[in-house]
Amino acid sequence: MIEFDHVNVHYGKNHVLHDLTAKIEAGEVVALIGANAAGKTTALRTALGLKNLSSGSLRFAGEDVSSLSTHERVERGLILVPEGRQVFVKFTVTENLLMGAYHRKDRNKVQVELDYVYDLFPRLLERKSQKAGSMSGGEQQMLAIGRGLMAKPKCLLLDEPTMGLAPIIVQEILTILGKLAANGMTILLAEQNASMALDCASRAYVIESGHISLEGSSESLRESATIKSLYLGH
Amino acid sequence: MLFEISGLTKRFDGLTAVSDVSFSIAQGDIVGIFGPNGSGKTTLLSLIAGMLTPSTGRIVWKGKEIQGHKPHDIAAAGVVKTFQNPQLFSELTVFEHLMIAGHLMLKRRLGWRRIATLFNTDTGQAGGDLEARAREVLRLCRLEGSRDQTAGVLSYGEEKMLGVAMALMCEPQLLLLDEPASGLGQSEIDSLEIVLRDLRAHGMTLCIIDHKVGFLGKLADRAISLHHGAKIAEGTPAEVLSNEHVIAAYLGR
Amino acid sequence: MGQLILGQLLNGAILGTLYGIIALGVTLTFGITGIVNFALGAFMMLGCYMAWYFTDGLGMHYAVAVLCAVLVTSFAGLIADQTLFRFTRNNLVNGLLVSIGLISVMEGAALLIWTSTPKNMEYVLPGVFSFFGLVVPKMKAVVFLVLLGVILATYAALTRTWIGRAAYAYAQNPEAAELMGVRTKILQSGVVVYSTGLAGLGGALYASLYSIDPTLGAVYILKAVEAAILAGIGSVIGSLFGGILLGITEGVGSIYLPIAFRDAYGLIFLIAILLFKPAGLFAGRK
Amino acid sequence: MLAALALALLPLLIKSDFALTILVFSFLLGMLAVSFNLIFGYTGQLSMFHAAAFGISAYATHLSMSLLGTSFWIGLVLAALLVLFLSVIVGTICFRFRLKEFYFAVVTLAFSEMARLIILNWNSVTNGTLGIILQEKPRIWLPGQGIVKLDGTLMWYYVSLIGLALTLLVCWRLVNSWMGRSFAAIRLNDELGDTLGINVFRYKLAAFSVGNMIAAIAGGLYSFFLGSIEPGFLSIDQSLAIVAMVLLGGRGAVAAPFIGALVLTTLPHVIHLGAELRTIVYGSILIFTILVMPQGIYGSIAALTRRPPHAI
Repeated sequence: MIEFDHVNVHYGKNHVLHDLTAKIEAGEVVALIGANAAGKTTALRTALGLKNLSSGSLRFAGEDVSSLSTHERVERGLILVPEGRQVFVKFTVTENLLMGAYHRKDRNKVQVELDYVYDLFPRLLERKSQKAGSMSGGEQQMLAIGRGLMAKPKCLLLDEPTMGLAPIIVQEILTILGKLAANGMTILLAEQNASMALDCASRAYVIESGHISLEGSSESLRESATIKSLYLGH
Repeated sequence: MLFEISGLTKRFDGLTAVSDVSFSIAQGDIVGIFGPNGSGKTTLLSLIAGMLTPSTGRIVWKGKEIQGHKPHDIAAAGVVKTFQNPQLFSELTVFEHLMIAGHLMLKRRLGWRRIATLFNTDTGQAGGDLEARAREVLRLCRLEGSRDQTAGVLSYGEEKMLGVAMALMCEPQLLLLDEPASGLGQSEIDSLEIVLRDLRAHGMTLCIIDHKVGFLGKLADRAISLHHGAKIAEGTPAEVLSNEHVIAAYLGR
Repeated sequence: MGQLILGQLLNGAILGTLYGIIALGVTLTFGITGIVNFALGAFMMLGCYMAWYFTDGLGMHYAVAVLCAVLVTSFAGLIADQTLFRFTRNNLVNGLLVSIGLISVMEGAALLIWTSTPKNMEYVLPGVFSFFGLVVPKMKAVVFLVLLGVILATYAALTRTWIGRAAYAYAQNPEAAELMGVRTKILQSGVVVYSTGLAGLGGALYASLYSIDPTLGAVYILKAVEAAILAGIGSVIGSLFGGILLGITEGVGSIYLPIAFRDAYGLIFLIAILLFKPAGLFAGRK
Repeated sequence: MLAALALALLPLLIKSDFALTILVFSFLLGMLAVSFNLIFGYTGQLSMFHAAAFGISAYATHLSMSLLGTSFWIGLVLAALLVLFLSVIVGTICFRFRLKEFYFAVVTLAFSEMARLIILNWNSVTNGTLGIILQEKPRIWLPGQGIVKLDGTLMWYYVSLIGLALTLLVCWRLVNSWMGRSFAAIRLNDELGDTLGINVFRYKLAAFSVGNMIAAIAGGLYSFFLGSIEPGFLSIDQSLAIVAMVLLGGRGAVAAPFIGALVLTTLPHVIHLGAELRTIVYGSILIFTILVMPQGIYGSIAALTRRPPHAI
């Protein structure tokens, strides 16, 4: 579905992604695990064209999208739920969700998706006329995911969806991700929290200082020493 | 006690980022504060450094309350903070960064007499001291090789090290480091560790925050763990690491 | 005395909608492109001359002339955007200076073409409404209603339509809007052009009320910036109220204080607002 | 140094009074541009108060002479002190409230517009729109000749050259000192400067006040060389002309804005254009400089010779 092929990215002279190669098949849930500033967010931003790649290529649904602009990638169904939620704080919940469907040709017929999202996140339905800026971090995260779903994504990229959230909310979000996966959604999940990410995903890549240092199935990675040292320093 | 905070709380509308945190730091200690992302660590440092004003609580430095003071006053009092993402003066060279950061040195040495140096090309002993200090800091932080490079061409590791170097030019008595190791490769982390140990050997007091436990676990004398803005554990690093609340906070169970 | 005050209130309100329509352009451009387009005053001046030229020179019906003037101004705005403003997005100081340079060019050109002699248009719509002893020229009432209508329609479009919502979303969080598939470049250019069109409309209508000269834009852009800041930059309805508030203050103020200082009221407002309520009077509203 | 010597000897070569007059204006406007660059280029604050400082001082110098009976030079010092006082008030208001970029520009513009409105309407003192014709000439002491009237282009040439030289010296000393480093810190990253112990408010105010005082001295000299004062000295156009000089000359070196002042003062005299065309040319130069040559003439030449344009 989505394929990073020897992607290199620079911020000025800083080389932040080195030869990143990764592939996610349709219907898979894949995790991208790494510490702060390891390059996860850059990888996702590059996928959406918010950051230009210096070399390499990016394929989505069989098409080379490296040179397409962000809105063209969004129109093809590549949707990012960004780090830190980034909801439209002055919009109500419903207005935020509608913005998610902005690029769709059938954007005036979104009641089905709206019902679906409200069904997934009953908390959002309770607050549908509330301004997003006045909601808690967990609710904003749900809103951001819901907004992503309104776009009818072919592939959903999630950037640290559980960062800074209370464990009970994290559980709730994980349950939702599980439901989405069960429905056959292709998901790339960037996470610092390796253990959580590995529970969700069937496969994972570990990224360190812009390099993919490890990849494999979740079971095999769970036992790996790298993962342990990355988090607890043992 | 050199430094003490009690009941420190910071609320942003709707969100309590730091919640009733109290701890103290003794002269010469390295204190590690860790917690996962979003646990309030950076907010805590910003409160100490004066970039944010606490909602309630006290920050006491050498017996004086400093909460709510301006950042430059707090820096002048000897409490200096680095930034997690290096903040630099993009157009300037490494050495120029250090000379700017030497501002407080000149101020301490010369006081208002530094005005006179504006009319007189010779800054005298203080100017010499400043350059000598800059050279020493360059050596200490292993930046001698990039002395005359502009900030834009530095690697991420060098940028972060330059942040530490600038803080050192301020002659801090308490150095607050915001995730100094994040984003660094292993060899850079190793040399950072050596630099920080060096500083401790020179008698500096350090307070370091990090979301990773590994690097800080070896370095710190004492550790404090934050979760959702509140202190959940305090003790030696080994004690804190084996604390069940801490493990739960990290592994999300 | 009461009549005098009422009269000045009314006059101030009419002038205020003129400030308001330019202020709306200032607010929109700033919200979407991150620059303050000082040249909107010059575009207003262009709108004035175009309306005058199409009616007086080409003998068009005034309503058609206004429409053509708006089109010409918008087209000029498009050219300015593509050749100049495109390169200063989100660079406030450069955008400010480029727009100031553009003022010199446009004013100089206007002086060359139309000279500094003020132009007057034949009364387009003569006659007055009078009620309760108050006399309002019909044309002033029309101008007031048209401008009010356009500002309210813009507000409605921003809140009710997809493109309006996209613009407002972009102003809140550009990157998130881009992630929703908003075509950011087109949106930015569109807003620059729309705001020049608004300024052109203000100018074209202005031409039917007052005599016009090439330097009139300077006063109006200053007042518009004052009105926009007064309301809080980013507030669409606020720019209308800010404009009217400023117009009324000037009108009523000039009854009691020397008329020479009428330009100072806005400045005093401006300083007070920026110091004590920097988000503006209408902060938090759209 | 070489350039200074060349300028000092220039009148031996150029006998043309016309050319010397242009140079005097360039020197005086150069003082204005160089001092503005201290605030704008080095400290990063887009002040719109510079023309006001220039104009207020021109009026104040004259009023000090006519109302208080002081000599020109005492009047000039009093005017500079008045401007210092106003700068501290305006600067304190702006910087205490942390006004930046556009908001700082707008509020300083508002203050200078108010100053202009006062001068424009205070007819009994300032003669309103018509301005004031200045008949008196400042007196200076010359070795061997005693106290003489400052008269004739040649004498003005040296007085204004010394004014410019002193301005350059002061700005150069400031910029290359610890204070200049603080200015750079404020311009490039004031938050970082703050955490490094730099009192951002104090140094912004210092740059603003020093810059305005130099503008004040330039204003007093300029009006007496010109022989008249009018409210246009304080106009927005004058502020913009200063910005244009600095942008065209360059922000990267102390003397660079003088290049801009020289070019923009000379240009209208070399190429004869109507007032309208001149406005168009000015505007085009401003746009061209920002979009194509943001480093100005000096910066572009420096880039060619590979010298770094910003050594703090």
